Amino acid sequence: MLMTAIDGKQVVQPLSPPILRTRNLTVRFDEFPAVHGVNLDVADGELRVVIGANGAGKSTLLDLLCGKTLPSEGEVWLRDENITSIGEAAIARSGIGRKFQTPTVFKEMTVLENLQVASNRRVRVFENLFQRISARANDKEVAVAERTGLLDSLNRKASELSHGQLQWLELAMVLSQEPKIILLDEPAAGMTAAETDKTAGLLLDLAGDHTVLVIEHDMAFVRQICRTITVMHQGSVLAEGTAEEIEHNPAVIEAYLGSATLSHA
Amino acid sequence: MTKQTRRTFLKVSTLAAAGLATPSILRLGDRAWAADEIPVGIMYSLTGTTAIVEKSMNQCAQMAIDEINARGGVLGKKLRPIIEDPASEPRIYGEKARKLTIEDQVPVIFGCYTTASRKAVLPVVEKRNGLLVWPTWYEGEECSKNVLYAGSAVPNQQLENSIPWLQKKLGKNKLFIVGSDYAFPRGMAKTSKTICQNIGMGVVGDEYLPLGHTEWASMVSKIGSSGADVIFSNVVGDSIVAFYRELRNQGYDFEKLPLCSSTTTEVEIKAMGAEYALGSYVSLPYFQTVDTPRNKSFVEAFKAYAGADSVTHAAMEAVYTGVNIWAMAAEKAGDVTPEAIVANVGGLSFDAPQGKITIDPQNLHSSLTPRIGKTRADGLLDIVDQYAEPLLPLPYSSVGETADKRICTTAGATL
Amino acid sequence: MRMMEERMTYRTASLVAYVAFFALLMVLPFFLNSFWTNRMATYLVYSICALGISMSWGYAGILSLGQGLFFGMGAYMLAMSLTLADPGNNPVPELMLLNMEPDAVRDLCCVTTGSFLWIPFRWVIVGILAGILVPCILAAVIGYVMFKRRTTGVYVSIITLAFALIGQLLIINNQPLTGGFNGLASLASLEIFGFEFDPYGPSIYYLVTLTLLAVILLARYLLSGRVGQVLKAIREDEARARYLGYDVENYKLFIFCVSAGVAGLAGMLFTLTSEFAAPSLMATSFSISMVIWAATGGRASLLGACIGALLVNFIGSLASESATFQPVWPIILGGLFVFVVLVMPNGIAGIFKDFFDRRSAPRTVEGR
Amino acid sequence: METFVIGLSIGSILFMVALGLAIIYGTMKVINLAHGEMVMIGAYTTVLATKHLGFNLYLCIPLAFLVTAAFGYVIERTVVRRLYGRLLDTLLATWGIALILQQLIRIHFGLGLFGIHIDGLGSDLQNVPVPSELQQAFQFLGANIPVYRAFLFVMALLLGAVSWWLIFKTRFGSQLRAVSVARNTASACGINDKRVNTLAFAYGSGLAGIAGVLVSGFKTVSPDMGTPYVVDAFLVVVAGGVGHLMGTLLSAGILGEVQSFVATWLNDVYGRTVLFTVVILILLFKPQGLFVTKSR
Repeated sequence: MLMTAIDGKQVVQPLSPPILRTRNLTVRFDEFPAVHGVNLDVADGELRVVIGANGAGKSTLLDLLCGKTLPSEGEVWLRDENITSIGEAAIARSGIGRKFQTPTVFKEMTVLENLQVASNRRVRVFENLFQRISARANDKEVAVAERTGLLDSLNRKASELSHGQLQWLELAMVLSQEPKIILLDEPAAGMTAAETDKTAGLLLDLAGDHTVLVIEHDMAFVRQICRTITVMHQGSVLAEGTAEEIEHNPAVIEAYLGSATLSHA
Repeated sequence: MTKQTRRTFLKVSTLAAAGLATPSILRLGDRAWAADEIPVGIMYSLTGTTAIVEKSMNQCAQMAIDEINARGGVLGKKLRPIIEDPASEPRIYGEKARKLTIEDQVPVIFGCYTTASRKAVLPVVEKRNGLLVWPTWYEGEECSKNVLYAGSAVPNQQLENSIPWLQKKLGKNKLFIVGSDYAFPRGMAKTSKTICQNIGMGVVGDEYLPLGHTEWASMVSKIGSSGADVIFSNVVGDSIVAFYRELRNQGYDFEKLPLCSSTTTEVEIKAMGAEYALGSYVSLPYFQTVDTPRNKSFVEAFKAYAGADSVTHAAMEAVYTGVNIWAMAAEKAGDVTPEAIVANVGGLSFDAPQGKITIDPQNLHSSLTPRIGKTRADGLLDIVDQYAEPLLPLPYSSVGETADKRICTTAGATL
Repeated sequence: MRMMEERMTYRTASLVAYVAFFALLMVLPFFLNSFWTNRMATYLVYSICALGISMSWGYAGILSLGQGLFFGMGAYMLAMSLTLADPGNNPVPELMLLNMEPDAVRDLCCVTTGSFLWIPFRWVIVGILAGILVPCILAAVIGYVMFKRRTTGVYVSIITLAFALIGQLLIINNQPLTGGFNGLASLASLEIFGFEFDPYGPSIYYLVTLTLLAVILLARYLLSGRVGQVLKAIREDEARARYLGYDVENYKLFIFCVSAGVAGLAGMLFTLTSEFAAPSLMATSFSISMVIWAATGGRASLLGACIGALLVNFIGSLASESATFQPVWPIILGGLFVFVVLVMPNGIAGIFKDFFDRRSAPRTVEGR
Repeated sequence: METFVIGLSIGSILFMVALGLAIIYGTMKVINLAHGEMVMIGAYTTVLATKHLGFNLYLCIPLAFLVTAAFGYVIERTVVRRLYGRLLDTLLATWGIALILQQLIRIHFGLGLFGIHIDGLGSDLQNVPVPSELQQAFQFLGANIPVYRAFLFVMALLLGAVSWWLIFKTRFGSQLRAVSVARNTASACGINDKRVNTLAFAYGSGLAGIAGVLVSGFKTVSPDMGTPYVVDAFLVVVAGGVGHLMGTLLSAGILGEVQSFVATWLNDVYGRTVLFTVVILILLFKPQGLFVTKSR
């Protein structure tokens, strides 16, 4: 990747055409711009980390990408398809999977059932009318479960899992969806150090086959997965670059001056 | 709990347990009645919205049966009442009528108060050969051979007297007809319009509100702005009270804008507070104030039976008439089967509290004496007009039936 | 794999329960007199109703308090056909003759305003089909606006309730067309290929029982498959299901319509056992009763819902026929609502399941 | 003009019933299907107090408030509290409570079973004497306006004002608002959210009780009189926007007027149909309520 400086701002120029693009993405809540004029280009197979202080608009950005929130202005493009406002389900079907900060899974269902629902690629009612479900996991489901360490828990109810396991389960569900782009909101939150390492490994592993967009607070974790970083501040993109570049970027330092949170937050 | 109430409570619960433990579901032989008893069904709602009126009808039916039993019963057998509570729901009326007719095999059901409930019972008695003795004044338009319409007035018996009277005696010429939204008020309105046409009286309004509706403000202001000088009300149930009160609250006065009702009995007047109905008219064949020795003894007997503060009213008097005339027909026929009763009841007369009533052999309805009452401060009504002779029932007067041109005959109705 | 074994036990036990239940139903008429045959048939109709509730509420979390609307529509559709089949209503129903203008033509086309709508119902098959389709279509329309706007939870309950109220008012208000408050009561018996169904005989009873069996099997097939799984997922977390690519609205709409169709079917059978259709079938209290039948038996259990409907109605009729229990029955019924919700949220079926399924840790409520 | 005044009075009653429901729903997200029964109990309190204690209508207002608030208190403590977070279940349980309350009135709180009857209870229709000064009508802008309807309107505004004061100017009110916006945060800040719930429920019920007193002045009092109010009142609450006092007030007014005008032009059936349709449309296209600006 080439880094060029234009007017003191660093812009990523991807080699391949970007798989995900946003143009002037803006949303206002009660006239307060939570996300403002964001232009984002994410290359195919990239692992992108978005950081920023609380209220910088990171989660809102993901909400806009996956359709949870409708933008007031601007567009989202997935390759050459405009996916702005086509609805959460359609966005998901076009290849974007989302993992939330607090794990959202189907609590009263078993792990296997959760995966079955997620991996099912027939989504219409009438396609499914005569579809039976197997009591056993198929190869694909076993593979995903193995990758996320849930193989022993396939028949347990999700409500019986630990918080860390729930995070893994949600990740497993997103993976079963086989999305082109994976949106992750603080995947390491609430995990032990060992689990965090494992997560980092998994993310690095995923990048390449998938495009991964991660929101993270934990700079140690960010350094661990260490790829391109986008810094958000007050709803806009403040800077983009590698971890090292970002840490020495004067604008970033200025924005975080006094709060001194960047390294810990 | 005092000792006494606890004992009562224990007794009650034991009885209840026994009552629950012995349902006669199994078809181990159909229910056999003691040879010296005739089971009869009594089916008036004891719960739900119409229970207010039907409870007193239930009591009156029981009183009439007790009186008959005290006189030695029917055909030398005692009548044994089987009481069911259809809870004011047509659905349950049907179910209970089935139980009485098919399981308990009663030859007659004294029951129903609203037409909706009668319609739900009709298929049961017609197809399973039962007999319903129906008490309430109603819209007519029915000609069943499994229903004895004893003591129940039909529109011509409430309207032929009253509407011309409003014109002649009160000098009113612009009638507003208002009713609850169902068949009775609509049937009444049709007959009223025919009569008005014949006597040259104007009808300035004909409006309905849903049953049980209690927000009458819009309707009352509509009446006010219609230019009507007299109101005819076919409003029933809870709505009556709300309607009268609204008239008062909007400042109307029955002396200036008279109101004649076909439905407001002593019960409703008591419920709304007599001051609100004071001076309004009612057209029915029976009032508690009918001044005959026969009625006085009936009122006394009922007060002794049901409590001193109870009132008698038209539907109740019809229940009393129905039980008695059924017993007379059974004696005459020497049999209690519905066919025997229907074949023999025509032409029978009974000296009812309201006067002599006779069952019409063609349509099984009753000749009754039309009366108009005016509400007084104590909640009873002064009789201001009454016919000298009973008037023939014409159940299809709303579609043009006359005494010479009958629609309902022994052969059924020909519309 | 102790867990697996226990599941198997529960599975076997529910299979046994199903078989026993239907075997009992099949032999029951041999022991019942005609009144109880008819009464049981009516209660089984209520079971079908509860089944419909269980499908939408228990499995998809959609609590409709307007189920009576669909039940009533089903009842009316068949009742219209049976009205026309009655010789007393030929060529025009008596109710229309009584409500027509004096000089109107005595033909269904134009005897009263809108009477032409009755014409297709001359063929009983139209009445039967309409009895299922009309509630379905009605549900589709109501459901479409509701679910597309992402209405959920109590809002759905109240909107359906309001729709049922409107339906009831409109039927009452259009007496010349619908029979108004008194409903339709002079009906012929249903005759198919020359076979006449007797409301008091085993024929209707078996018709109802077999319909119940068919509906329950169909529902089980549907809900144990992929659609059921997705619905369950939607019930658990609607948003999650959406981010997995499911069009949640369509699934909800589907089960809402199926549930309405089942209610319509039950309504038709009700017309057969009770020989009338009236607006009171659309009353709020009746709609809510249906919910409590399902809740008592177990909202998320099809068989449970059936048994709940039978039990509540059976005990109710016994109580109302005993003089001492009659005045307190509404209190018992009200108490049952509170008790079931507080103490046994999964109903009788929940207790049954807990018995076999002790290990499943904290008890949770399905289908909130 | 008369139609307008009628609409205003329909709206006033709607508002009084809905206000209590709005406070309860706003705080706890619970729909109390027994809310109509609170109206009924308020009305019966009036019947009994006028019959046995010689109270007049005005004196019954505080009494009925206390009685129904006590009922509300007990219901919240015994049932609603245990169902926290299970909204549909609460709906069913409160319907059960409604059934029980109705029947308790019918059987004289169970005394009827032992042959004891209290004058004023039972399944009969009851009525309440109205002070004569409320029974007249006066002229205003050429229209004939019943005093009672004007009284309803004044009472509705008064209750609205008192509730506004309570919610926005008192300590309890600020706790109430805190709980309704962010329950967990509020409770973490040391607010006893359960107590707030109970008091809100009791206060809301008390308001319905007052509505009951006022309704008893021009309608029949019977055990099932309350049932129709719940649905209407709930529709008012959602149409106005949950948790917005002013929205409730305005939507009650508007819906009252809609019903009144359509009823006058067509009939009450269509009045109600249009009312429901309007609310459903509002729900569908402005689910936040008519008078709420969209927020996160």
